[in-house]
Amino acid sequence: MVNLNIDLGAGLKLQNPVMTASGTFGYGREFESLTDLDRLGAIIVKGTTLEPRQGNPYPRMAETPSGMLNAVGLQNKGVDYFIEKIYPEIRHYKSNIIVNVSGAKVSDYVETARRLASLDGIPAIEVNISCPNVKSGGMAFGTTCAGSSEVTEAVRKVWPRHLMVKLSPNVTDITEIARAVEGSGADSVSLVNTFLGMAVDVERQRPFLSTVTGGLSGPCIRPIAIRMVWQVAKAVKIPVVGLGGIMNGRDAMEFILAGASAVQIGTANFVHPDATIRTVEWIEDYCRRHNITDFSTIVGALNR
Amino acid sequence: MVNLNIDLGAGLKLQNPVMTASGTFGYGREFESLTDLDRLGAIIVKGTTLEPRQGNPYPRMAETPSGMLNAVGLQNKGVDYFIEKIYPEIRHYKSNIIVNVSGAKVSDYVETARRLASLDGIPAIEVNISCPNVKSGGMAFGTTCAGSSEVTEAVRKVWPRHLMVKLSPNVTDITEIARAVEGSGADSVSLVNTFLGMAVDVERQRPFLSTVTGGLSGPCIRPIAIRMVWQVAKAVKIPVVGLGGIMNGRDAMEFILAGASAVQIGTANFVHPDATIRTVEWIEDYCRRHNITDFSTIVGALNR
Amino acid sequence: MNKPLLIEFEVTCVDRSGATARLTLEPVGGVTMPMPAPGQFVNILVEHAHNTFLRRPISVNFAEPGSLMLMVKEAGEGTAVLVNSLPGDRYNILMPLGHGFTLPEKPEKCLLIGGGVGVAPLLYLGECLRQRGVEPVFVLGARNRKELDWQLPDFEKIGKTFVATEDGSLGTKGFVTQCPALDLEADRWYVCGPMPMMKAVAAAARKRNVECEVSLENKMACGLGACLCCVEDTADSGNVCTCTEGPVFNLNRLKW
Amino acid sequence: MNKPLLIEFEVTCVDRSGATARLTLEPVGGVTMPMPAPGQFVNILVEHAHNTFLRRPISVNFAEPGSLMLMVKEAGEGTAVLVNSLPGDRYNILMPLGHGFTLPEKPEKCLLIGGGVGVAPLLYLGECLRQRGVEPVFVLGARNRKELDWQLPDFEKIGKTFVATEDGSLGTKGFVTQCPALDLEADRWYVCGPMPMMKAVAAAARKRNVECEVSLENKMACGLGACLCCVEDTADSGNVCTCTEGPVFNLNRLKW
Repeated sequence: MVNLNIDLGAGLKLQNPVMTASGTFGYGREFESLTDLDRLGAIIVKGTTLEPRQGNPYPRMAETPSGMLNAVGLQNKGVDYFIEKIYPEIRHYKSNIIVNVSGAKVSDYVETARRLASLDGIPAIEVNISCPNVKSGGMAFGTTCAGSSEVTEAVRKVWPRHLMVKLSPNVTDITEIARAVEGSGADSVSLVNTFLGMAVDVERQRPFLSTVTGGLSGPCIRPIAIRMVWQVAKAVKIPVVGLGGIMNGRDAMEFILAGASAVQIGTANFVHPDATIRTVEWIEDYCRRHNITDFSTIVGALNR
Repeated sequence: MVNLNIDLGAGLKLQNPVMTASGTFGYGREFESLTDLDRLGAIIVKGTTLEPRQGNPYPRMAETPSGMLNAVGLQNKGVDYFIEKIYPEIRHYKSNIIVNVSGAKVSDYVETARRLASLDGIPAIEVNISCPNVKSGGMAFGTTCAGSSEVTEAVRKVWPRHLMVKLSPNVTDITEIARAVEGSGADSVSLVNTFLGMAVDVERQRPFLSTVTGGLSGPCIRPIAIRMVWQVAKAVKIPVVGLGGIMNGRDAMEFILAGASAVQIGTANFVHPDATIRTVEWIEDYCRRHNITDFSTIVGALNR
Repeated sequence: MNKPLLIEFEVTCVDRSGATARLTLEPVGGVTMPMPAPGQFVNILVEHAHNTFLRRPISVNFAEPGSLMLMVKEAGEGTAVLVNSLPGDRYNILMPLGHGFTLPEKPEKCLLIGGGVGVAPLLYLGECLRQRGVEPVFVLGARNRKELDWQLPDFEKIGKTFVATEDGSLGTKGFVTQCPALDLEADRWYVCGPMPMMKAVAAAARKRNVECEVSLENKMACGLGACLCCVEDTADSGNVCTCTEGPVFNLNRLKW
Repeated sequence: MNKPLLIEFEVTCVDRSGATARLTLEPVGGVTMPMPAPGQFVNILVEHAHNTFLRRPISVNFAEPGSLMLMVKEAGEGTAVLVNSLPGDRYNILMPLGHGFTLPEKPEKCLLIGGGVGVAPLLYLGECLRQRGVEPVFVLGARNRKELDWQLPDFEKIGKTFVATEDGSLGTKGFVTQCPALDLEADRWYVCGPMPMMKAVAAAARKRNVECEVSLENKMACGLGACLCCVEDTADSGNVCTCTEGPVFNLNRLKW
């Protein structure tokens, strides 16, 4: 028997280390017929903002080598709609429900977190200071220590349970940001969000995205994401949640060995809608093959 | 007839915009039977240092989704060997020969550049402040404005011809570095060098590279590289040379439309050793199809 | 509506004409295929293409219990692999997806107007209409005879079929909008084809004040309404997912 | 030595046994194939593998004018596509590459010692030796009979062949180092196989003070000496490219 449980602290206990990445799994319901929504470590739902957002104009997507660019721009119906209409429909899942929170100003993050705090079935929020597809807020916070700290500290004051902060990889030294966020009260960090990228339709001589630039995700970025997780895991004491191009259990184990206590499956959900549950099963089998009875012992177990 | 000539200033005139990226094309000779060494914009030879370097231990390479990691670590026989043994054998190529210069300290860069200045067949050097695979120097200079400026200014004093500076993408704001380098006397900037990445052999629970981390290159990074070229081209007045995952002419045109006056073909040489010449031919055909008689008019011609 | 499932299919038959192929596929291992509604699509994984990352959305050309037909036109590396499929090749398919055409409650006069590879979903729609007692009339556009004639017998089996080709090599010369068949009395138009053709047909529908549904081809990733990439800006709800609220939209919802 | 060229090849024959296949390939369009030297390799582009980016280096199993044979063992996605090749499939091949085995100036007693898929280049080496008047003796190791027996007739045609299998199902039970044939009088050993096997054989060669060449399989990218990824740390020159100074090295150069 393999014990896949992992405790990320501050009340966030996962039945296994596999979560869904925000914005790639809707509210879970979209995948009900394709994967087992009761058997995941956590479902991190779509980025939620204080007010409803229409997002960016179409086209919002371009396929790239081993990945894709998106420029969705946080389209969502706002936190009140989530609380009233969506949460009651998904709260019964046996997986943890985590809400990803975004905002244009610090006060947006705070008010959104404050309203979510009323939902006792939400053990954690993930504060997104790294969305590259919005004009204000988002990545602007996540690329400086001061901005990252400011958001984290403010949200920390109103959010009583586990506080995860999602970091941007578009920085010179991600360990600096991670330490700043840790010092401001985060209970864990998740990394990485997407890389700012761009693709050009050369025959039409124009960008593929309506916004010119967008967020790059998929296996193409995985080697960079693993490196950042490895660096951050050595730099902070709080748990690190790894993501960036994980397509399967093998990829997930790269992050885990590099120091991630848990992982998020993102873009893979678009290609293999059953990627999450298959990753859980692969990790369980891996542990069995390697005689690991307690998953937590393999976190950061990379040999040098 | 399409005129593919492009003048990068300070005496660096290219017969076409296609160069080879340093470290991916040896000294050209390795590809003599596979591509036409007289028909390239420039051959940028292997990173050259003041003293000979053995580079990093094997293993130095890992294949990744749409790319590869390398940790060569600037293995080369030093500038004097280049001047005495290699240069006489390659100077006859009708393509420009550009030497990529690296160093651990500023004085290494300066002395290497000074020695190369004696070779009148070298119209340009490319100063590499962005190698991620050496313990000192390299990327350490390229990730701060001060470090980038320091190297550029020092080399500028001893190098009389075209000075190209190769930028690291491992930064929060590459336009800052590009402007610093421009202000310190660079005649052009080339971007991007490799991204710092990592890959893990999960069955053996150890990194694939002897150095743990290495430089990620290949089409996987192309969307990020194009975005950076687009940003830098708007931020500086000197020409921008684009590279990062260009596999063919179409890919090259993405960079050119985004603002690159010329491009470098790197990792593609490992997969398609004739990629350079095929890219030249594709661009020529593209210009013909789009009724462009003068290549330089299409640089940065992206519609919004 | 049937929930989407991941099903392994095997190619049993390939009909090819130029860069277009019609694949007949059957689920592997006795799995029951959920029947798609007309206008729905599938999202197919193409594993043996070098530079293809996402699935390829393809509309349902025809379906019978245990058998699925997809019409694929080569447009890139992924579709090239599909077009060059051989019997015995296997594909992992996510299906059925999306919101299809609205079938009339009672028999109505329906015109099914398609262009290029956009004629594909109209075949299955026609058959479903016929089974409900509607006599579908097809108006199909193509660049030339070669593009269309190999598919015509299938349409003609189901309903009266008018053709327009750009070069005049078959039927009326010109676009479908120039085809006199558009003047036939109709309660409802169903449209699928390239964007300029659909916009032209939509304009004609507006002029005639006929109920009109169009099938969009917005670029998409997941096909499940999760990635929010394929949005269409609607008059009533702003950006909505083409993959779940569409691909078929009533013209009145669109800001065309 | 022949300079490397990019040549389009077509598969004309596939012999398979388990996860290993021997492909026979011929250049397309009457192109003349440069003859490889024994121990040289080719770098083959596998375009229809989803997650394969670089070419796959494969040693030459056999070559005749206009015909190349490669022995490929499935080890990942790229080699899986190669192993599953069908006659008619085409591959872009960069060849010939590297520095092969040293052929003796005058007839000598040569032992050709291989293990696993490492036996492949020894077949071509044996044939080249035979043509120079050497009577090659093969000592081949495998896990079991099934791995080796289908290839044995080809070796036996060229020279006396001894076999060791780990499970004893063919020849001596155990590793090649336990095969009595290693005690045969020899001026020169040629070795190719998995690293532990080569190191064991190299130790035996040192003890016997016999001239010994080994063929390395360092991970490589370009195959042309440009990327400097595949280096071996040599006693005389430090890091050198396995792809150009090797893959075959005299044991004396290695720091084993």
